Amino acid sequence: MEKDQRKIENKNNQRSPIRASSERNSRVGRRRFLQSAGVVGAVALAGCADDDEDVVRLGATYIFSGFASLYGDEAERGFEMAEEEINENGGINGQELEIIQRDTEGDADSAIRQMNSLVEEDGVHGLFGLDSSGVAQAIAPQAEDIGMPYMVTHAATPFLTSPVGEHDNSVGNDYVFRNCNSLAQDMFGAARVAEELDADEWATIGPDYAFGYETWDYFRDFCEGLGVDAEFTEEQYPALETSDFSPYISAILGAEPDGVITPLWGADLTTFVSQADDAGWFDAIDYTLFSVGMGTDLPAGGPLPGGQHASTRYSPFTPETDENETFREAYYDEYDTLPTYNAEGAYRAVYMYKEAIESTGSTDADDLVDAFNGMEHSGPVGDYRLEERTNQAVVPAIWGVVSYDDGWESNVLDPVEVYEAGPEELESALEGSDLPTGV
Amino acid sequence: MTTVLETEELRKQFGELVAVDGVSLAIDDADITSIIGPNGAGKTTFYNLLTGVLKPTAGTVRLKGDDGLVDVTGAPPHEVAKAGLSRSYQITNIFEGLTVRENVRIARISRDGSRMDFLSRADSDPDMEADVGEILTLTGLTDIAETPCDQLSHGQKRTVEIALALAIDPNVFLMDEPTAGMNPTETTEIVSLIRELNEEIDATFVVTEHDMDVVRDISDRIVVLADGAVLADGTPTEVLNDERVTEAYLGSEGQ
Amino acid sequence: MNFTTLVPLIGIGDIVVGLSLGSRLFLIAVGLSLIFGVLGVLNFAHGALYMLGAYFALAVTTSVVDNFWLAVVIGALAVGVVGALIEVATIRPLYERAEGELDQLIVTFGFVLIIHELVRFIWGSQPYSMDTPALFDFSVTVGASTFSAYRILVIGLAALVMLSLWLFITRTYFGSLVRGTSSDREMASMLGVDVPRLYTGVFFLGSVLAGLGGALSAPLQSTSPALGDQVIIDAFIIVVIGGLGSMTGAFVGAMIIGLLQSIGPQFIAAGHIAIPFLAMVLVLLFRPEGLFGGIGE
Amino acid sequence: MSVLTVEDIQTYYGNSHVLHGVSLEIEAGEVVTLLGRNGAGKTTTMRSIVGATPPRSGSITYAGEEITDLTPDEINARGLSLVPEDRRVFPTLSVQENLVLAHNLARDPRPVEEMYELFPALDPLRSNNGRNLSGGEQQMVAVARALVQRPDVLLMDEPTEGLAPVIVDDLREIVRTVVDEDVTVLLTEQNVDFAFDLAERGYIIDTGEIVFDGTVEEIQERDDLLETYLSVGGVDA
Amino acid sequence: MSGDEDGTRTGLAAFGSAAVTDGWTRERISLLVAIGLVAMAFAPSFQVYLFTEFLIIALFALGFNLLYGYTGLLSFGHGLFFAGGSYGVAIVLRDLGPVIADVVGSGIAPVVTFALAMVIAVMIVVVVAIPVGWLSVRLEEIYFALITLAFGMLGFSFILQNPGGITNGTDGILVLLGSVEIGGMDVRLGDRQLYYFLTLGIVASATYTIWRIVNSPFGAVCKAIRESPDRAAALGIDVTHHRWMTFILSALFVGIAGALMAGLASVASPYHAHWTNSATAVVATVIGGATFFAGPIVGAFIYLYVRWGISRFPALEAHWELFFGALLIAVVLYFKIGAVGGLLLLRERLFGAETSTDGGGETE
Repeated sequence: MEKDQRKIENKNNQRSPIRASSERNSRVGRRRFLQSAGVVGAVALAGCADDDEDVVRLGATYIFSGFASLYGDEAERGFEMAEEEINENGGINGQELEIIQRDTEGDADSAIRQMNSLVEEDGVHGLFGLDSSGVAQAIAPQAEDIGMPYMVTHAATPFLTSPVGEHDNSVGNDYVFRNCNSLAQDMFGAARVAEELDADEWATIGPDYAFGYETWDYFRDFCEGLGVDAEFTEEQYPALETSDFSPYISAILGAEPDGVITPLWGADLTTFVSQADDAGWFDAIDYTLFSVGMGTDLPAGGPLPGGQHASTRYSPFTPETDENETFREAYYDEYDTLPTYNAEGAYRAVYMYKEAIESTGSTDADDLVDAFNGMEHSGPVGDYRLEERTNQAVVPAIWGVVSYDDGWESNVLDPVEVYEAGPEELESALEGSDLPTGV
Repeated sequence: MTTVLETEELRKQFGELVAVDGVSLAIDDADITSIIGPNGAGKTTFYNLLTGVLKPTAGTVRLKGDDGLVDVTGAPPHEVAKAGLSRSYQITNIFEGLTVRENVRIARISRDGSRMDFLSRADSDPDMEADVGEILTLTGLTDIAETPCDQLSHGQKRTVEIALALAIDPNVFLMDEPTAGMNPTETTEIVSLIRELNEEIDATFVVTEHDMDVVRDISDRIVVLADGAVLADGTPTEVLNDERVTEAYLGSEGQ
Repeated sequence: MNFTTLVPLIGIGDIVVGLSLGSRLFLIAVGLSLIFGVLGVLNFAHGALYMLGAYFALAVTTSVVDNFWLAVVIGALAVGVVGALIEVATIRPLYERAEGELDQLIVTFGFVLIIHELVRFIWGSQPYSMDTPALFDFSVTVGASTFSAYRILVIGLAALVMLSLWLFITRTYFGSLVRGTSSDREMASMLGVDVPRLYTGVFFLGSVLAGLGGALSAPLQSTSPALGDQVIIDAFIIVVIGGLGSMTGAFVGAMIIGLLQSIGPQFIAAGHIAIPFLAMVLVLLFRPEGLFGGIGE
Repeated sequence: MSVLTVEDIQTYYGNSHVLHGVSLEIEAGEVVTLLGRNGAGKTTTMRSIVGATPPRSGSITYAGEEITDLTPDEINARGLSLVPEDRRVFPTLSVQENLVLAHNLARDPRPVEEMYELFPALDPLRSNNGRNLSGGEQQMVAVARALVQRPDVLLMDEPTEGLAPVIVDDLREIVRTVVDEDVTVLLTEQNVDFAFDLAERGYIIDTGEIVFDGTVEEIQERDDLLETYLSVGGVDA
Repeated sequence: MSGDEDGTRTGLAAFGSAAVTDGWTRERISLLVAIGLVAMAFAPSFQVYLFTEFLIIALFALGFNLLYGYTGLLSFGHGLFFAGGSYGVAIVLRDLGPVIADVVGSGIAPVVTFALAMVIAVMIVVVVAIPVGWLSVRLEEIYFALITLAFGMLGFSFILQNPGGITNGTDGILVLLGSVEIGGMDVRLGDRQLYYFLTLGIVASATYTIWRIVNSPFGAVCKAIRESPDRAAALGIDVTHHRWMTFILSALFVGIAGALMAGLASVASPYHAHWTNSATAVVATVIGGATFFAGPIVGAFIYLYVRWGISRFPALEAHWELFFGALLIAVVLYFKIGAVGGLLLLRERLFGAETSTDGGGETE
């Protein structure tokens, strides 16, 4: 009864939701209050924000309401930590850093209004954030329009960093950057994993929107490009916020694939895993690859079953550098849980701005864009550069096996495999496909 | 005399209950016909059948059109109204939130067919305003024309009810207890208004009424309904001296 | 879509899934329907109350007492209290208003936002999963399909709730008060019924049912602040299909939607959002009063 | 000493002013009738007393207590029961349920079974739903529903409306029985003979004002009153 | 706003002098409003954006209220027509842009394309509204609200399904307005000020048209139906047909708002059809007061500016749903007839002016 053991493990993992979060929130609440008091003061000084040369301002735009608000909450931990660290260590070029957060509501209209407000009313020097690929694609031309750098830390569609004209859906331009790996890089890794597994027939179950479809498209094309001996049998796309995945689960089980790749995320992933487990999924299907499973769901209470494959855009243990370890420890001290990739992405975006501003000595938008273009940077995720053609970070795909770590009281990836996913690797693997690499 | 409204074997059944039981009536042009009967005799149901609010179980309703009588059985209320049948309600049913003038104007707009005119101003047509003014004068509502109807007294509302019925210039007026709840002065006014309209524009009225004085006063003809059927039909003198009618009204008191 | 592999799949498993989904939907829809039938209030916050039920149950098991059954009961009752407070404080003043229905709708919509944010503030946005109660933590395999025994329990409990509610409404004196007041509020009041208190009681009962649905869902589905968002729309559809105010309608409607959602996607991959709404449009056009009549039917 | 006093009440429906200062005084054990034509304000007066349409000004006192601003259920709890004009039997409740509901809400009710003795016609209809009853049967339920509460004051709004003559006779007897038990009755009627048979005193209301009050004999003698306000006279009187 | 000067100049001069000499006349107030609206274009750039968005939401709510406040039908699916407008514009720009450029030459192509896109978008909306309205107006009250909700969500799922690749699924369609060369100057159609004036012109004309409609014979009949449908029928008015026509008109104006939104936000998003977007019009109208002509405008202003005000304060922004929800409840509980009603009551208190609950703004 291996399954039951896993259940018990998960049960042990689960910390009291009440205690954990009230601790966190009382702290955050206090700080937010101080912050707001500061801003009330700033506003009272008749909008002199733009003239205030002693402050570097960045706008953080994530989803803070609705069903995807967990992403915003994770990112907030990351950028608040970076903000605190930087200000404690003398700020940026001696200037204080101020991060203003706004809710995109996961909706393009609101995201654009918030972006405009941040740039024009708060005089931010740079922007970062964006969880939803759809919103990111709508924002990209706007960022170019107002000439403000936008560091995307989460939205994963390759079309965001595929220069306009490359493909019908491409929206990449000089002002939009991405510091985390894209769906294409992640699926390249997935295909590499599939290559090594003893699985011939593959299926997918993904959310019913572009992200779900693109995941499957890239996975198949990479498998074909890499010469993986795979057949693609069944695909299911339940709507977001589905309360019962069982019908989709039975459809997949009915096709009897050897492996399944799933980009389900958030509350949907939690629901899916518990229902799949009940339906005997993990006995019937040899390999399940969770493509964003180690994102927000990495922390202790997460649902991922041990022994399955999962990817992450950042692993707290890989690479084993001082930088990563420092970040991991600091984060764990602060929030009592391992950092997720969304937190790390937001954290690193702030440091990228710091480095760009310090290297150019300027907060001018065009200078920052120049600094970012082709920038070489190092952070918890490791050393990487932003590819000049696409503004996409050349970061590896990280895949591993979910296992529970008693020391951290959390799921981790162990063993973990890192697949270099630069332009050359992806281009050769995508030969013959009409999908852009976005790298 | 020509017939302007005719029913033939009109019948309405609600489940087991037969509310109107084979009523055949022919209403003559320019007559004032009163329909009386005890509560529950089927007067209101009969009205609802005439005006298309209810569909009859059997029988037909015909209304005078350009070429003789037109079958309007089962037609929706607005078509019956357009065919020339106008009604006033027993329980006041007017456009409460609007002024008296707006109420009358709407009826006039409906008659006019300018309902689909959505760019000119509602009050910009001088002919229409003149007509509206005339109706207000005729019904004595000119002084309160700009008052919202929900601020009117009961008697004034009843008068607006009649003004609305009048404004669509019908062939036949159906009036369901036009004097209900009015004081004697108001009642006298309404009665003389009905008589005036009858004489001046040869309007045909079908009236239900509890007030026997009013009935005696204005009717050319009286029809008595009891248990959904016609119990008596004739001139006021004939009907009011009919023993069966006395009985129907007095119930056990007759014994 | 490969039909040949799918057709044999519709077996007991799909029906069990459909019914268990329907059972959870029934618990939220019947409360919604009851409140609408008696009070005439379309409670937008009903989905949020359902979500609260799951959180309360989770909170009880993790920080008060680790007993599933107690958690479900306490969770449901606590949601009932929240519902009753909402009714007394903000909905009661609106009954006499001319355009009251819309005002009530907006007020309850306001509570959707407030409850969301409070839950996010207290428990955060991350999804929680709850363990299946030990007694039912095993899988049942029938033919080709495997499902959790807990689903059978949920179906049984929903059927039990339906039966008790039906007996309560049609057979008891309090039930006759509810039916009488729903058909003629003023007459009931003139006979001595304290209508505001009865309304609060009904709102409490409806909220308890929503909370119960949420609490029972917790082991089947992840619990996050958005838990109620989709469910409330499904509940609207169910209530329309079944007939506003009808308990039987809520039951039948919930099972129809549950089964549609369970079996439908296997045939029409693209239709999962559209199908329920299409069903709703058809019912509204051809039988606007719904498949069943009012309270107690 | 009057048990129920209505003093100068002004009542509105929305913006429509219906009662223009109505005053009534009813003594314990009295049967008083309120007469007037359709729309004169009889029903509104009744509704004002039981709290369904509270007056905007004026006062209503019952047994020395001001009840003007109480809710209908609070007024009912003080022993006033209304038989409304339109009967308002609960359509989805059976006859038995209608009676039991009223019974259980009263402090000192009569046994429900007594009602079936009083209205034998209802006995075989116990389990029939309100909406399946005829008008006369509904009227019986409405009266029984008020009587079962053993009210101190029974308000009846046109109880004979739509009733067959035989049933009207029965009803008259029933009301007489009730009156013998010291119940105070306020009765409105269009069927003035029914009212005159039962009542000792009467008020005549017209367009929301009391235009006459006196004993039944006084009213009966005044042909002018009957003619003007009650559409009684000539043929149908 | 500008153009055909001569005739209007004398008219304007007369108007202006009347405005200045006669105290608080209607002319004077109109003049102030007009000056304010033009001056708005020179406000800080973001305020121009926000105000443009406000104008669009105001038109959305006004169009919705034609059906709700004036005819008594509460639609919970007007997002469908908003989306119809935004997708109409987006699809025409995407698929017909190049074709039009070929025909009229690239110089003025963006202007022609956008104008044509607006017209086609509104036509699409009307074509959708005809059958949807025909089916919906058969029902009343809550049932009408629910069937429109269902149609809206059917539209939403239709857009998500991306039939024939025309709606681009969940991502929506980007809208790029392009720029025109005028006298060697590159004028971007999407330029804040330019787009503000464009929106102002269209919204002002549409508002005036709606105002004319509610005061027309057609509008009088609408109000009659709102007050008493069966009485209206007894006067010979085909209530169902009239409601249908109002539904189509209402959808048309909402479609214009949607089309303008696509240009402003540069995207046609599936969420435009979602019921939460339909609720925006409902909420704005209720906040402002449905019985007043200006109610939806005031409501839209409050709706958008409160949300913006909240976003200016990080502590509030972090929990904006909480404050917004509380505000909604407070407005409904304490302003029985909406903010406009509240303002009029205030005016009554302060100046003793007479106020009626209905039509205060619509007939003056």
